[in-house]
Amino acid sequence: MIRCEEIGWEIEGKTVLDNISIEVAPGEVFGLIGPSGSGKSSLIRIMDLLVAPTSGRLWIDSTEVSAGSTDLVALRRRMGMVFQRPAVFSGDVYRNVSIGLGLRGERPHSARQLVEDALEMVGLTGFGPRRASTLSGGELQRVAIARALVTRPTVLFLDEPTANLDPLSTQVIEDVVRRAQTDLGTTIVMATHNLDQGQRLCDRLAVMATGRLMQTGTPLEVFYRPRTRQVARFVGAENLVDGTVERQDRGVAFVRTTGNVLAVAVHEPVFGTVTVAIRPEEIVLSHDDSCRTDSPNHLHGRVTAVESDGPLVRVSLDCGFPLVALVRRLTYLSLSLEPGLQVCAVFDPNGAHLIART
Amino acid sequence: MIRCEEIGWEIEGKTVLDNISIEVAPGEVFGLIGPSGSGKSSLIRIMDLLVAPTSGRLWIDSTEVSAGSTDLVALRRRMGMVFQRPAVFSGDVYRNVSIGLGLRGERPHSARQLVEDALEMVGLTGFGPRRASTLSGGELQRVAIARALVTRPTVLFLDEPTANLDPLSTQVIEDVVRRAQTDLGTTIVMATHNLDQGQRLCDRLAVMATGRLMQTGTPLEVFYRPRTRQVARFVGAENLVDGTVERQDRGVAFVRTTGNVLAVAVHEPVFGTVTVAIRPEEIVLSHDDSCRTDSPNHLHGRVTAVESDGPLVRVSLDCGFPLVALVRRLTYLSLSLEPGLQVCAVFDPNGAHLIART
Amino acid sequence: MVNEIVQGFIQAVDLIVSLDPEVIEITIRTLVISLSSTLLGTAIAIPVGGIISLNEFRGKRALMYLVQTLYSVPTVIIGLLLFLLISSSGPFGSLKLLFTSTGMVIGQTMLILPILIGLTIAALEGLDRGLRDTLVSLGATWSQQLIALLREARFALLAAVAVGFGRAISEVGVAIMIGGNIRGFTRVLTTAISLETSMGNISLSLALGIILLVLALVVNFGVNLLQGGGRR
Amino acid sequence: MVNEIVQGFIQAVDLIVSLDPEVIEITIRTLVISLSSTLLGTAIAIPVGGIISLNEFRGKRALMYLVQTLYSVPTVIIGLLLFLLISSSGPFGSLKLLFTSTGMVIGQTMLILPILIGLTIAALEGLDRGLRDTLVSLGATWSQQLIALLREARFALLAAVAVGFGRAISEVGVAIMIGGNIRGFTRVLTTAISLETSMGNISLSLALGIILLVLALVVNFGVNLLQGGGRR
Repeated sequence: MIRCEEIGWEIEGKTVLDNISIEVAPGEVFGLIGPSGSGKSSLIRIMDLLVAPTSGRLWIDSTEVSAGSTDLVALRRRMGMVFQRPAVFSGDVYRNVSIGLGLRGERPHSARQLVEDALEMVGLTGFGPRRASTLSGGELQRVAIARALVTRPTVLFLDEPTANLDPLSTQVIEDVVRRAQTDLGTTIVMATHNLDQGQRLCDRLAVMATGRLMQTGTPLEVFYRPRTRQVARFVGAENLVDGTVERQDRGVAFVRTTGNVLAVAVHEPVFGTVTVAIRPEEIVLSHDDSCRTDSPNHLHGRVTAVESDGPLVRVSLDCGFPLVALVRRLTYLSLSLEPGLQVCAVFDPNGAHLIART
Repeated sequence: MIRCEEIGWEIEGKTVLDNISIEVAPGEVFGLIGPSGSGKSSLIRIMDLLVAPTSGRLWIDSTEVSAGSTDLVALRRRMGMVFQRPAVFSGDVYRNVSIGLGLRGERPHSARQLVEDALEMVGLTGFGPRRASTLSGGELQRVAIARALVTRPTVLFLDEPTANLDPLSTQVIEDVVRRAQTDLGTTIVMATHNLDQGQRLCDRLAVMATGRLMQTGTPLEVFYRPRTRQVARFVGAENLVDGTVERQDRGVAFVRTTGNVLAVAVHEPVFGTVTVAIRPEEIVLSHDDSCRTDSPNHLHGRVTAVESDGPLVRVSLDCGFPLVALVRRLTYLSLSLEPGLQVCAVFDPNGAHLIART
Repeated sequence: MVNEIVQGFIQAVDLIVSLDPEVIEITIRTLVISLSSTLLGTAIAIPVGGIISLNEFRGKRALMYLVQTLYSVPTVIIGLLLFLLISSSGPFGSLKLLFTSTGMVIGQTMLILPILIGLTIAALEGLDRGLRDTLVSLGATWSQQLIALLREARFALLAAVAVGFGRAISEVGVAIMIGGNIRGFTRVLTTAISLETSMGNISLSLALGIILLVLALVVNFGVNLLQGGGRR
Repeated sequence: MVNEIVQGFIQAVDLIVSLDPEVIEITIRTLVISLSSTLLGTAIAIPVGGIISLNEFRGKRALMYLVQTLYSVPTVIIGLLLFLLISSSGPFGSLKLLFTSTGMVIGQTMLILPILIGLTIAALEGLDRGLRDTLVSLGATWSQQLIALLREARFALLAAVAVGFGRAISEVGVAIMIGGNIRGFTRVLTTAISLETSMGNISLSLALGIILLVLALVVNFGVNLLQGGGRR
């Protein structure tokens, strides 16, 4: 559908995108994920042919765009784009949605039905005669999606479509995106800095940071098997412990770290120096004297800090190395966790993951 | 220190604040918490004497401000305010921090030492000669705090001081607020929409919604004993089940709901119709056949939806009434949770809370 | 003393109400000349401004700066320049435009062209950047973009046209130097007011002054209204 | 034909380079009159604009609208109005200001006062609202607020002064009607260019035109520079 080969983009001497190669398959929802400034928006603008990359090659379907002499307008008419902040044209919602049809010379009569279908799709049936400037941010973003979908694009690009919206509008827009995929079969490429949203909506994710592609994979792969320390931190596997693989046995690697041997589930043989990534919410704390020493990963540690973190409590431990656990409030209260207390931290070998060190 | 008695504020016929009575004790960190539009900022502007309330009485120390004929400038000079978006005066950081001293006729010589102390306090030692307009958002907010603290106010107001900042800058600013309380003994009133921040920083919280005061108390009280359904939802106790108290026994109330009797820990006698508030992260799920029927609150339910929610998984159940549980990913994987599955949901009587129905 | 001013005012109002032929004639000529230069200027400025605004090229900023600088060229400089070009010894002397209303239209067009172009550019640049991105993403050709964006900027463009007309109708330098205030031929409101006053025809001056002031204020009111419309 | 224009230019440059007494005298008088009206206007406009901007009162919007409307009053209207007031039969006739440079200063001040006040208000309103809130919260008195805010707006205020000066120096209506272009007494650049041109003194007109153009462009350049400074 869309193929980027070693795409690079520089502006005013600054490298915004560095050697990006990805391929989006027809019909999938593909997510570009990463913190702001990672180059997601630039990449999506390049794929929508709004700007030309400074290097690399780009294919839309089987047309190589970068070869020059391509009719960009014709290609753009097969794609749709929803920007982070929707642009509002003067006039009513009907005009805002029908603009793309007008540009293609569609007759007003046939356009009306298409616009009404698009408005129904985004849950704005009957909004046609409303002045666009009177709508809320969430409604405007849905108008922008209807405007892009009304021309039945084969690919829909979304650049942080819910970045400035309240949770309710966000949910509505996520539903629309899901329906565009299932009902219309639209291929969707979306940029988001929101990991949850990426997981909820996308078939595959490309994690970006500072203009480079860090990892591509399904949400589960990215979440559970981050390939670099950077991705691990981004997906919240914030405990990163360095060590050396001692031996492997039936899918479990034993990693020697400072003072401990940690058991970690592996899916392929690993050797040498590695980093163990442990998600803080996979760590279970208990009283130091009730430590189940028969379980593989039991660490003794001293609480150094306790902080509230949304519905959970973030407990920082010193186990020879720093370790952070996220526990439920009831656990926090029943263990009377407070700085200085000795506790036992246990995690399942399946709750951790190995990152090869390079 | 500060006392608001039945403060109301109307603007252009709209009621922004409705009958607010609170009292801030000397030396405490008092949080105004609520969603945007709840009136936090307006209340803080009234307390800082930037606007006059349309009704009610206001005392700063023992001076009744609303009595009129008060020297507002003199009172304001004993207070400091940090706005959500810091205003930047032209010139260097030194000038920006020293403005309040200049307004009080402080000599430049003695001012210099005070400014340097204030910059050290906010971790910007040596920033004095930098042009203020070249600083980052987080640095500017710290300059704004230094500007407010340099005059040694007895009360410091902060209006969403970290609303637009990255996590790192937020942490630095929270540290500064804590130090202002402990090192300088400053009384602090801060508005925030961030419940976590309110919990981390504040000795007491006032929960506001649509211009009204919903509940005042310690973070733990607000979090664990929300007094209304609205506060309960705001603090994340989203499972609200209506019922009638059948009997009470040794600090546990038994509440009859549709099809079940729920056991809830109580701290004072309750009677009649109540709402049981259960935090979703306090609900433990297990296989339906391994349900520990000896435990008090075991509910059988069918999974209706499963969604990723940050580090946890949000599981919606139908137990005769809708119930939402937040579980760890490992639980989610080991139980193979998916829509249609029958599961057992258990929660501790201490993990729930009763709200009197009015 | 004040009496004489009041007297003059009464006579002036009388001249207007009685539709004095000379007052009517000067007013109509003024409107025709100023409207002509505004239309001519707009016809040039909108495409030129559109091309400058929608294209990226080297020296664009310098060009926009030049256009803005030309806003403040004094009217007498334009008058002098045009005089040199169209006087009998100038390169266009054979066209015999000096002391004609056609010459005045050309002069006023030269005078207001920079501000018309500048405000056209400003009107287009003032639009949300996202509008153009959206149009491009929807597959608009270059000319479709220009038309759609001009439509979005229509209030600001109309305000620009009104500003140009207001300048043309109030200026006196070009009118006096190129027109020459020839009675029944090139005399317009500003030149008549300026010269009749010193000749002591106070009531005529006042009548024309009231008309000019009303026209200027109506145009200004229109500009404000249009700018408001653009903002809404 | 073109030759004669070139000839005129050469003579004009010669007049400037040789410091021709008449050219020098007209230029200096122009600068003195325009600078005087600018200073007088600024001295009135800054406090008046500051008071309007920093206070909330009924009719504030209407007042600001009125000030803006007065921007576009044609120069000949100001000239006519002042003529009526100071002509021998007018209420201030005894002051004998007609056809004096003092009269011209008063007229130009009237002309540029609205824009000076309006731009002062705009300069203060253009500041971040948070600056004033911060000053109030830091315990600033009303006058401390005004001084601190004027300081923050200093680039925009200087630009406003330059705009006023540019208007005063380029206008021809007031100068001709109140000054009268009396040689050696009230003749300024614009009136000299306007009337000498029609009398055929092309080289003198051109010399004065070059000087006026350079002055206008330098002022405009200053305005742009100052507005840039305000933005930084």
